[in-house]
Amino acid sequence: MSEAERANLLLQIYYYMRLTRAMEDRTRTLFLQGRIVGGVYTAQGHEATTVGAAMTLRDGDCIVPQHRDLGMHLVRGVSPRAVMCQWLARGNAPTLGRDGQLHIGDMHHGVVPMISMLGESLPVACGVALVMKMRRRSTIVLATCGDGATSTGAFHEALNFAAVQRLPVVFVIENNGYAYSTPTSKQFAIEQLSQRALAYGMPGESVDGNDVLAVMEVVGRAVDHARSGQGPALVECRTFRVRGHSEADKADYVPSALREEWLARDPIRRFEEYLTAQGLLTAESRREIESRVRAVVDDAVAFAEASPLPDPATVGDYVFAPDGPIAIVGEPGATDPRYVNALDTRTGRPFCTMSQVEEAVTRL
Amino acid sequence: MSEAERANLLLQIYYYMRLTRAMEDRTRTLFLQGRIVGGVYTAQGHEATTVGAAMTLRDGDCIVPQHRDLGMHLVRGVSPRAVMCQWLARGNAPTLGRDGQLHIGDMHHGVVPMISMLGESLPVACGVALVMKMRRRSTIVLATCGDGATSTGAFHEALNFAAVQRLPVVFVIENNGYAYSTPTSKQFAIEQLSQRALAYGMPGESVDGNDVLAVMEVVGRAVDHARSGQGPALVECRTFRVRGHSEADKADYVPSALREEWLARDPIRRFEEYLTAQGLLTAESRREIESRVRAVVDDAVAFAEASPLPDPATVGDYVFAPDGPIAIVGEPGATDPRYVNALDTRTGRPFCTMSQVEEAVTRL
Amino acid sequence: MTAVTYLEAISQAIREEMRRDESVFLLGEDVGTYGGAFKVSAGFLEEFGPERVIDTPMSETAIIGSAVGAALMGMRPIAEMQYIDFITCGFDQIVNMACKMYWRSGIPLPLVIRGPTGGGTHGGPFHSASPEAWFFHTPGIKVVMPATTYDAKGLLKAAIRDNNPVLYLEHKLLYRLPELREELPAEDYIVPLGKAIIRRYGRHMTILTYGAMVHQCLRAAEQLAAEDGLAVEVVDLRSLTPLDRETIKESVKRTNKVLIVHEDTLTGGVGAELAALLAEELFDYLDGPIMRVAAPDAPYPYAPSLEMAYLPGVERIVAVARQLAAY
Amino acid sequence: MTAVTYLEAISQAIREEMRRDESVFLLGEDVGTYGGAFKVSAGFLEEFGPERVIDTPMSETAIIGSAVGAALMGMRPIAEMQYIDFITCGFDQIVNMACKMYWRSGIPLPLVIRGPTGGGTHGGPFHSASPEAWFFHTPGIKVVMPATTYDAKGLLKAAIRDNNPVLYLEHKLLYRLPELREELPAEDYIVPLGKAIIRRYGRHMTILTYGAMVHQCLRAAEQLAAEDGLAVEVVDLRSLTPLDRETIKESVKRTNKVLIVHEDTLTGGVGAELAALLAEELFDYLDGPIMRVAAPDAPYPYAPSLEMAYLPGVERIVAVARQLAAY
Ligand SMILES: Cc1ncc(C[n+]2csc(CCOP(=O)(O)OP(=O)(O)O)c2C)c(N)n1
Ligand SMILES: Cc1ncc(C[n+]2csc(CCOP(=O)(O)OP(=O)(O)O)c2C)c(N)n1
Ligand SMILES: [Mg+2]
Ligand SMILES: [Mg+2]
Repeated sequence: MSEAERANLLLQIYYYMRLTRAMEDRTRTLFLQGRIVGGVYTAQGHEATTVGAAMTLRDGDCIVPQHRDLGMHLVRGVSPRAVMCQWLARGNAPTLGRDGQLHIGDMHHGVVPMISMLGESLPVACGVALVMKMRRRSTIVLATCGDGATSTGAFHEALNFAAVQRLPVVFVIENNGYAYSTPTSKQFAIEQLSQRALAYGMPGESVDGNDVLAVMEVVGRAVDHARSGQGPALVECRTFRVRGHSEADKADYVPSALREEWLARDPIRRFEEYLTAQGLLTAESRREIESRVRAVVDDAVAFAEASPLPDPATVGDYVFAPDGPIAIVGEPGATDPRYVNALDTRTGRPFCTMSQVEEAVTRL
Repeated sequence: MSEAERANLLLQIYYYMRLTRAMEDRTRTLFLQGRIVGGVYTAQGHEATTVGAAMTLRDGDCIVPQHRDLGMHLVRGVSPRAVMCQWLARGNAPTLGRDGQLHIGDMHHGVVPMISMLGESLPVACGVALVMKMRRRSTIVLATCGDGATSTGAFHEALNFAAVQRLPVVFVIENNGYAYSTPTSKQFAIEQLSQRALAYGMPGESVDGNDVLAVMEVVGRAVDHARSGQGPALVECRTFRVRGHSEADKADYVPSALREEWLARDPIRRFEEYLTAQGLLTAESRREIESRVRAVVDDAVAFAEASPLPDPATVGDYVFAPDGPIAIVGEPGATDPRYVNALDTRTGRPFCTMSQVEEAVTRL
Repeated sequence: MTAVTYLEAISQAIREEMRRDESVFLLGEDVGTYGGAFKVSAGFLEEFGPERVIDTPMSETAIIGSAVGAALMGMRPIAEMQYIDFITCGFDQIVNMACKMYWRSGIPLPLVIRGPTGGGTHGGPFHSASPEAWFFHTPGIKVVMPATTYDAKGLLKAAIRDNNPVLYLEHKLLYRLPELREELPAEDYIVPLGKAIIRRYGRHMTILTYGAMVHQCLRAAEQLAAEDGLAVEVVDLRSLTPLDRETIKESVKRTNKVLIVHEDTLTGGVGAELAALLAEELFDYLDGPIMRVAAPDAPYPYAPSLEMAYLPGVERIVAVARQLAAY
Repeated sequence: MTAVTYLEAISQAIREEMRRDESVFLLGEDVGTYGGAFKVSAGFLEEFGPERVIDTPMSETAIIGSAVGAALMGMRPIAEMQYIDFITCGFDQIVNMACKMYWRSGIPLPLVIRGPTGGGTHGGPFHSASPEAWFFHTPGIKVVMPATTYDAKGLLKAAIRDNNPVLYLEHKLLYRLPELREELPAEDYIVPLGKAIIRRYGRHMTILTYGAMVHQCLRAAEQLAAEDGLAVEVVDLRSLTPLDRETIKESVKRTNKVLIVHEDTLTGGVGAELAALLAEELFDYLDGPIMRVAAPDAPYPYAPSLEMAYLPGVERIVAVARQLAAY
């Protein structure tokens, strides 16, 4: 990579971290205004982990993100408009208003939709990776979960199955100190969750989850391992949930000194300082990025607010998919509209989590 | 322990190993004669593990055995008659003919009844241990599972919960090389299942599961650890399933050289050789033990065959327990018949898994 | 004495039972320090300590399995599911371990599994479950669903004192509903499991319902009385298992027409059994088809506009009741 | 051409679909080297190799979850439960992950979960499950249960080609039953999901049934014809979801009396919905109560004497049918 390319890449990372934060700040505002109903989960402080991990991926790779992984969605090209339509439960949201939050996905772009039952996405990640292995691809799956989800049976079954089958999957644990109000000391009796790798025979590493370059390096190593056909790997990103579990949670169970300590390690500020010290981020470029971020967020919110609500008459619809041929995702021609999984057959339109439809606004 | 006590103990161990084998041999005969219907699981080659592990326990301890743990049942005082009534599905069997195999238990004697869903007993073991901890007892729980069951989500949730809560429970994995037809190489990607302990922050050891004294030493160490309040421990007993998964399985998927190798390490013969070399087992004492074993088995089968079949008129009964006070098991007075869990309220009689009713025949 | 909410009644029931009986304890995710996601156990940790108010890891199988183990020992554990939706992650422990235990072994299993159920709170497809039908169909577990503050307390106390697994389904929409505030008796009381209650008498038709739908049905009954002069009887089942077949049948024998209403999806729901029971045993008494109002056979939707259309409401109940009355 | 067993028909269906379509593969415990606990996949590993016939660890959640992941990618996985009883250990993957996927995301999930169901083989409480009612009540999964060799093959092929999760319940008592041997068409065929079949025509009453009970009902119908001169129609539902409401209703419109028979326990079983459907939509056509014969509300017992009493048999069906006929 040339100097210029590297500078570009670093600014792109910075952009995504800022965009993630800004999207969540706006989401919070919408929630406080009563415009989003139901639970709102944000991830201030996770940006180095989510953006850094996703930056290690290539075309054809797949993410299996969880509820705090907006950064991954954005890096992988999920549209801010789609995200805001989803939060505002619009009829043109990826789930057509059926589901909320970041429960969205689109296999042609390598995003598996999560469910609320945490941990349960990890076996699904194995299935995606199994197909990549069967089809002799050099793609991989990046699947995440929280510290809390590591206590589920699904976590164990998935990691073990991936190890036995040598599946190309990287498991990233976002250890943010708490599962809701439950501190890690009440969740497991080990120091680092990367030690779990020892139980499965896969490499495991822990990394400072607030240092985006460190995350990229360590997750990147795990991704290389998986891509090379050597099987799965585990990475623990150690970060902190500096806000409440949801936006309705004041989180007064978190010792304020601890929260302060982690606020001081804010990943975006740290990266800003680094970029500034390296001479890559100037006051001007920062302003430019900020205005781009704001434009994207404004556009997304405006688009979502102008979008229709779901039609109540459809409440009993879409329970079963129609008949017809199914394409193997990622093979040539897989998006030919004759396939039942090429377009969203609920609407007859392309799956709408992805940004190419609005390239001009949202891409760097 | 004096020399004589030690000699006695060793012969007692030998007796239980022989009794276990003989009970299973007879069970197989009954199966082949068509007198037992349904699946029959035996455990030739496991006797050092099952008997050795159970010998480390004391009054008030509890076992949570699985399908190949007849040896544990017998050491802990489960009646051979009850076992045979169970195999022959008699109306006076511990399950009154409702269930088969070794799916029997009696909390007043510290035996938790298993279900077929392997792994699922381990969380239950945690609950028993939780009560021991709450009640400040110095008793412990010994819970077992096969190599196969280590792949279940329940295994993981139980070990993790036990570790976090520092529960007095010892997990014993009986690694017999196969889960049905599936060799360990298709089940996990680590060398020794005791490595799983590293994922939970508990001590883990592997031991030759065909060496009864080694098993007693290593499981004994884990039991001491748990009893001392330091929390759970894991032991892998490495043994082999030298017969089929069930008596209906010819197991031709097991390489014969491998089976031969393990047959040569038969735990009973090994222990016999040791006892003989130590001058503890003479031809005469061996004959004496053999005839005692045969008497017990004959008695159990005769008793079971003379027992009534379940009454079909009761087929809809016993779905719910009656009202009334419940005793905390193990507290003084807990077997006072006014408690709903003191006697088996289905029959109004004492729980019938235990041998005191037939002490003369079955105890050393 | 002050009027308390449905949620406070639940909280009182657990607290009083924990004070009364040292074998009662609570375990689940965030039940201790946090006092539970809905604050049902706020203050419990302080009063009872960490051995009787146990914050667990996110492990539904371990939570329910540990409760089973403790119940085997004669304790009376209460296992909280943070939302009842997550019960699917401990399903095997319930249907195979707990439900068959006494029947197989003679060992009673005094165990309560409880958690917030139902919709109307914008919870979406994973935080709005009505899981009763799965367990209603499974022998060996009692299933109760209180509709009022009085019942919330009395049924929970009865559930805790019962010697069997009991699934206690609290409706989260009712937790803090001001209209449900009630002054509760100062003295200890229970509402026995297996007893329905007639919430409103009437001779023209019987509505069989339970849970939050009781209130929709009562409102519908009022409207039908005011606008149509119909006297509609509303039976709140309260317990699904054991089912109070007597009260149901007596009511239908008097009214000869039946409308069944539940929030859960229609096909194979609890209402199907109620209809089947009556179509078999009270055929001669029926003066019209047995009608059902329930959610459509689709998952629970998130968007408020869809949620409104999904949930059975007064309007639909009234419309169907009119059809039935006109039959 | 030789007559094959019900089990061979299942085996043929999978093999032919795997040959026809490279996206079809099989995973589960002992399905490879061993060829499955019942030898359904004997020889498959040799023919298709270890990537399409995958021996998994004992991890039902991983098995079903991986199948979901593969289906998301456009594959058509077949996940075997060694006994269907173990499906409870992967319950959440089915009801929350698989059943809601297309509805939420628009991504179809062409996935079959199959395994040996039912009793009569001395399997006891954990190897005799009839789990259909749980899934029949859950929107988003199709549920089929073949009673004949022809249907076993045709329904499985249709299930594999379907673009939705399908629970295919094979009855293990029928696996090798000599009377069920049948010559199957040489050419490819399917039995469409959602179509019931009338196995025997008659004008005096309709028996609605499915699975192994079809054969008990046919025997009962013969006896009733011979001894009572009754013409009993027997409808084999074959699919529970989608349910063939048309065929059911047409039959009942002709016979005006209904007996429902299933092996699963009574309360809240599939039969309840059938009764409710008819009591609502065909009330005017009914000339008698809707009767049900099913297992008692207790777990499945092991001892043969209990098992015999537990399972609905010809005798009970005949007795209840006579009562109904006399009504
Ligand atoms: C299987 C399951 N049980 C319970 C819950 C309820 N719940 C929602 S979030 C949460 C804590 C999650 O903690 P963690 O995995 O660390 O993720 P974080 O929210 O900290 O990012 C819990 C218990 C759930 N979502 N899934
Ligand atoms: C949860 C679950 N899934 C599947 C089965 C079917 N099954 C019965 S025994 C067995 C293998 C068990 O292997 P292991 O745990 O090693 O015990 P072993 O029989 O070797 O002693 C399997 C897969 C089961 N009993 N439980
Ligand atoms: Mg966390
Ligand atoms: Mg084994």
